[in-house]
Amino acid sequence: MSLSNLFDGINAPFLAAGLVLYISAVISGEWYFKAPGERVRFRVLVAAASAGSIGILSSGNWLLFVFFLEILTLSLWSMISMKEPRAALVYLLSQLAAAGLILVGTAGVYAHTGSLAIGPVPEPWRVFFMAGFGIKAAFPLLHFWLPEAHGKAPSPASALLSGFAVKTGILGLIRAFPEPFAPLVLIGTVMAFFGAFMAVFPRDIKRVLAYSTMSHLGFMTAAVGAGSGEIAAAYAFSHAMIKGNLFISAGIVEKTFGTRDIFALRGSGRLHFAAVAALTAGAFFAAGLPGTASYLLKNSVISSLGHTAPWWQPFMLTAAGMMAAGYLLNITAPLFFRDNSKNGTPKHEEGGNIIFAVLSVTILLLVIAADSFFPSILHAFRVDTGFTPASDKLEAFIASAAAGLIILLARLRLKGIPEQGLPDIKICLSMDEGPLYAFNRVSGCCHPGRLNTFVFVALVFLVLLMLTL
Amino acid sequence: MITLSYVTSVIIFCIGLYTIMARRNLFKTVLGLALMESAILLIIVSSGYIPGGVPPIEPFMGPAVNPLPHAFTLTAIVIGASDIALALAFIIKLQRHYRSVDLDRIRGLRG
Amino acid sequence: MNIRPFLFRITALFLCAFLGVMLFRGIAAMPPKESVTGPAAHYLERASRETGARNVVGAILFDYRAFDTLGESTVIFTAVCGISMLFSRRKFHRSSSGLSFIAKRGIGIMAPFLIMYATVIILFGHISPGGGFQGGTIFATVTVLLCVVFGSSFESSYFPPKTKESLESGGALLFCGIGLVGLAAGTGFLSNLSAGFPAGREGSLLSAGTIPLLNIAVGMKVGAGLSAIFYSMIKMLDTTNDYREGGPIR
Amino acid sequence: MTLVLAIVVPLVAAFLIPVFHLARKTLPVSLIGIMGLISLSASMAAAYAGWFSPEVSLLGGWAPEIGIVLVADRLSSAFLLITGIGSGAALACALEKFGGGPWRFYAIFFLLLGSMNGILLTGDLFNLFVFYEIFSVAAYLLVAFSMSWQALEAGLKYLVLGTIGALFILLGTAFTFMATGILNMALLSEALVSVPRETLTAISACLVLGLTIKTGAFPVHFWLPDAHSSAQTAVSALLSGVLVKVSIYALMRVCFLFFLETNGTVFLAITVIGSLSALGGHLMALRQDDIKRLLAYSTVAQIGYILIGVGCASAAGAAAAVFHSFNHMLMKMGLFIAAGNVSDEKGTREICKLTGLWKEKPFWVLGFTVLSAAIVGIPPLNGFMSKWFIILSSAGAGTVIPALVIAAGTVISAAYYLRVLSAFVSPGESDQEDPFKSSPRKVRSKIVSLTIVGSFAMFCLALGIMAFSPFSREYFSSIGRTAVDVGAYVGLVTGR
Repeated sequence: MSLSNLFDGINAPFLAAGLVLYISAVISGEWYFKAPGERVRFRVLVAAASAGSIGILSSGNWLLFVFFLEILTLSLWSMISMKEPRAALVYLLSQLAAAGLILVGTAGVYAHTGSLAIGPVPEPWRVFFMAGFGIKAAFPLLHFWLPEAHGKAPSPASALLSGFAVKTGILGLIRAFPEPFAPLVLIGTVMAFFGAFMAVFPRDIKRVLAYSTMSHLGFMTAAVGAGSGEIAAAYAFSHAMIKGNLFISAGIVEKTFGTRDIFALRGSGRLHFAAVAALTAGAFFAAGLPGTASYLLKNSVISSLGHTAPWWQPFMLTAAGMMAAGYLLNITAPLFFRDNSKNGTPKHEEGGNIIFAVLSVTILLLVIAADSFFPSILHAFRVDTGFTPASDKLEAFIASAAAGLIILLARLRLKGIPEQGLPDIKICLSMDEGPLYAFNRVSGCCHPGRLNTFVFVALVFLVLLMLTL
Repeated sequence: MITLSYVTSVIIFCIGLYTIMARRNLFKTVLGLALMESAILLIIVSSGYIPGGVPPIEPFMGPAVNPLPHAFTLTAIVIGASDIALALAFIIKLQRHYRSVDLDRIRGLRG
Repeated sequence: MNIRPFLFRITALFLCAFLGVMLFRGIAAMPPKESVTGPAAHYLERASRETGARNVVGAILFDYRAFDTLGESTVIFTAVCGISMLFSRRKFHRSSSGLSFIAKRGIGIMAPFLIMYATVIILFGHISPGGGFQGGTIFATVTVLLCVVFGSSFESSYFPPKTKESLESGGALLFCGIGLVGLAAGTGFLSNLSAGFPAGREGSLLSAGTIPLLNIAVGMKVGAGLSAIFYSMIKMLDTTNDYREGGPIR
Repeated sequence: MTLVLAIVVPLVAAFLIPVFHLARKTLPVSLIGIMGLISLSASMAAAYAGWFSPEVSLLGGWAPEIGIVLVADRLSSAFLLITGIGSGAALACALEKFGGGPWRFYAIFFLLLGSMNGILLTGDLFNLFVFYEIFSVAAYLLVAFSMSWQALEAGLKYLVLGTIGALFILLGTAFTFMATGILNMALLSEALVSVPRETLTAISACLVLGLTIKTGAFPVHFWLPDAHSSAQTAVSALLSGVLVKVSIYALMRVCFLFFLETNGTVFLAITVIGSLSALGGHLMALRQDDIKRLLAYSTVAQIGYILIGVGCASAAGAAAAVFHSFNHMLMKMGLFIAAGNVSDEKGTREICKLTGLWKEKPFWVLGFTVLSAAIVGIPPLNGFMSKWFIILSSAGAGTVIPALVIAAGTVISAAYYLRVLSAFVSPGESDQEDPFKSSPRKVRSKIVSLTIVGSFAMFCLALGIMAFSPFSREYFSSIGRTAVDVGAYVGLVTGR
């Protein structure tokens, strides 16, 4: 294991993000978990997760990378299962599958090149790395675990998940595909738009944030595909800060008012401003308004695609960026501007939460400091690509208009949407009962308990052997 | 001439195998096992045959047949006998529980 | 119509036929043998000199490949041990009174001759066709006949199960002991003449070193073992009508 | 000289037990313990001798061409170590559970021990068959030892299928003998080159089928879940941990010696069997409600992993297979002992009823957790490393599908082991007061079994970390090189 990777240009933003996130997760965990047993368990798990993260960032070969990825997975699984065992199971299984795929790819690379060192992946094994890191980074159709796990985990764990764990997928992609790789750009653009679109509908704050994470991961994937890993790393840092802030403050809101449903939270901001202030501030920065780090980085990603990219790729990315403003408005505006006289006052607890609100705002300030205002201080984290937004194109305008239209329509529809939002991937997850049941029936026939059937199978097997050997 | 012996033994082997699959009576299953084993022993003994051979007991009155298959056969007979005895013992014990020696009924363990 | 079992059987039949054809092709592909080759030629040529036994099969079984014989008699030991384990919880209640007087008398006259025959086959195993297995089996046949004709309680009073057990273990231990003598002599487990056992005059009863001794050991084991198996089973069948699952009903 | 003692000493112990029984009805535990120690030290001596200087012992002083030889090289020694450790643990558990009462059980146990050493050491094909028969008969009897109807049915099915397997091994041996006239495995590996194609097909199909049935791989696995789940705890552990490995040794030895140069398709077939077995075993385990049956199907899947390693037909694959065999012995024996004890005390083997165990017996649950994490393949434990080695050798052999099967197997096995664990840690029924519920059975505390489970779990952790060091990897890869180096084996036996 070499520690040399820890401080190079790609890993350093991840390391910084990890440091801030783990510290803030520990502090907010102290407040979030009430029972002493849970508190101790969470502390131990955070320690394990941070050990795994350091391992991931410092490892110089793929095997150790997977090794530490699994440690991180396990500790996060354990954190999620403190609240939602079923979502945790989905998370664990998907991550194990991802690790297995990467392991197979690693073995292939070793057989191909005779070296395990982290680096560009030769051709026939790329698909395994794409699939493996694709699950980690929640590529479309491989993202089934993300809304479940992020939405249902305890908030500090969600912050770690969204802030660091999914970024390991991006890190792996950066390492495995340092050269421009067109399929990743395609996947990234689709993913950014798809995540943003899905984020418009749910009523659960954390579910919105989860889909928002997916959308941002799409931006990063597009940057990786365009061959500019530095932009992806910087984006990952900024996004980690913002999402850490948002999830922790969503936890504050949830603990204070006892619910995460936007409809039930209408008007709560008026009653108890401190609880929702952090969330609102975070949403402001996440929305990518001009002047924030997100704005700069989104435009860097779009411009990094270059002029050879098909016209619809910047278009979709711009639309996704615009929609971010919309869906974040969806979850923050009702906190202030809706009257909740019909539903009665949401319950709320006093005390403690202000400190944590301040904490998360501090994290946020760090983002701004790092990315926008003080480039000379934290220059290592910053990428200077020149400010060449794609917004001078016509399609940027059309994209913004289209995004606005979508949000407008969605806002009109929001009233009639059931609690979980649109029929998203969750339906597919519940459909697994059907195939599983059918499979159960079929595999029951695999062991009928009848002796002559056993002998018959053995005979068929022998005949097959005779024919092939 | 020896080919006929091989053909016979292969046929007996297949009959034994078919018996195990087609018959539901456990005793017939054991019978099938015994048939298969006899067929294999027949193949082994036949393989020692030399045209015009005599028994391998000194003094030889001509070219002796291969004695090694005989030794194997003796060993394998005893082994097969113990197997079959054990199978019968199991069936007797099982018959106490199921009150039947029908294969289709003795399938408490499945799935 | 129930077509599935029929289809199953037809498929099984075809598969069996196919298997047979493949197996026969395997046999037919081998060149026909005109003479004995390999180690067997060595045995035929030198067995009487190297082991002192006239019966080459006996020489193979009890000298060249005596380890196989040890393993094979251990299989019987295991089976006997297991079968008596399986039937151990049944108490012996009553036995059939046997066959008619004529049969009893006839067997009574024949039994000593049968036992003598078995003994001869065991003891002359290295000179003539025969040996420990064959003699032991005949010995077991005697006990089976006694059991059938006189009833199992009579048989068990003449040859108590404990005697059989100790005979069997004794035979196995004798076999191992002879083998260990060879090991102690430094010529390898179960070595015969090279370990210093006397070769004797070829063709006489006391010849061929350990082979007669091993014959006796195997005869003890096989005879006692097979009769113990039969006794265990017949004991079970005798009590069949008295027992249902879970205890006696009267 | 020590090699033959590894076989004869346990057999003599087995022959002596009835004699002792005549003198005394219940044998003292210490006597059986001493016998076990002597037998195990004999086999360890053989393993030691074989590891450091490959050894051949000629039985009866006859040359390898005409007599029987015993051969101990590194492959045999590794498996001798596996069987030695596993049998010792099983014997300790059995002694704790049964005491000295069932003397026939111990006699059969020692016969099994002797025959396993025989299979591992013999260099003669027919002798292999003979020892295989002792081994199988003893195994059938151990399965049926508890005499419940499940055990008897499982025993009968095991017997019929096992006998068919043995008959096919015998048929393959007969064909080999007919084609070449010799039975020494080293000489056969040279002689088989000149055998006609059709005969070689029959030989390889018969031997592979026979050994696969004995191994319990997927398409012919039927006896395995029945037998492993119906037997007593100690016996299940022995069956799953040790007996299966002995069959795998036989498969490895026979295939590497006979078919490496003559019929390479055999290894492709083994890879296919292994992949099917891994997939089928895991999927069948997913639908089990009975904890021991679940573990048994998991064994089928792990056999698949090992066979994938064997099917690579390379030194790396063989080494990975041996490493995984060793790991599986540790993990599955520990799991069976833990599950058996826990379900004995609860009086049920249904997973959904095994609740509240975390409060009642935390150490058992902890041991079970570590071992199941190891078998799933969670990083710091040995299961991950052996899985990685198998994937590596599979990719090195140019086939990715088995590696993908292993990756999928990880996910499925995590799903079903988590189901068991979540049942263990969920709150038990005993929290509610139920006057009609019978009081839990008083069971003696099982310190020895617990120690075995705990030490196996520690072993898993230690091996997982050790596998990173190049030194220990060199040890394991030397086993693999021995396994595929046919020339060295032939030279060792013939003295050329």
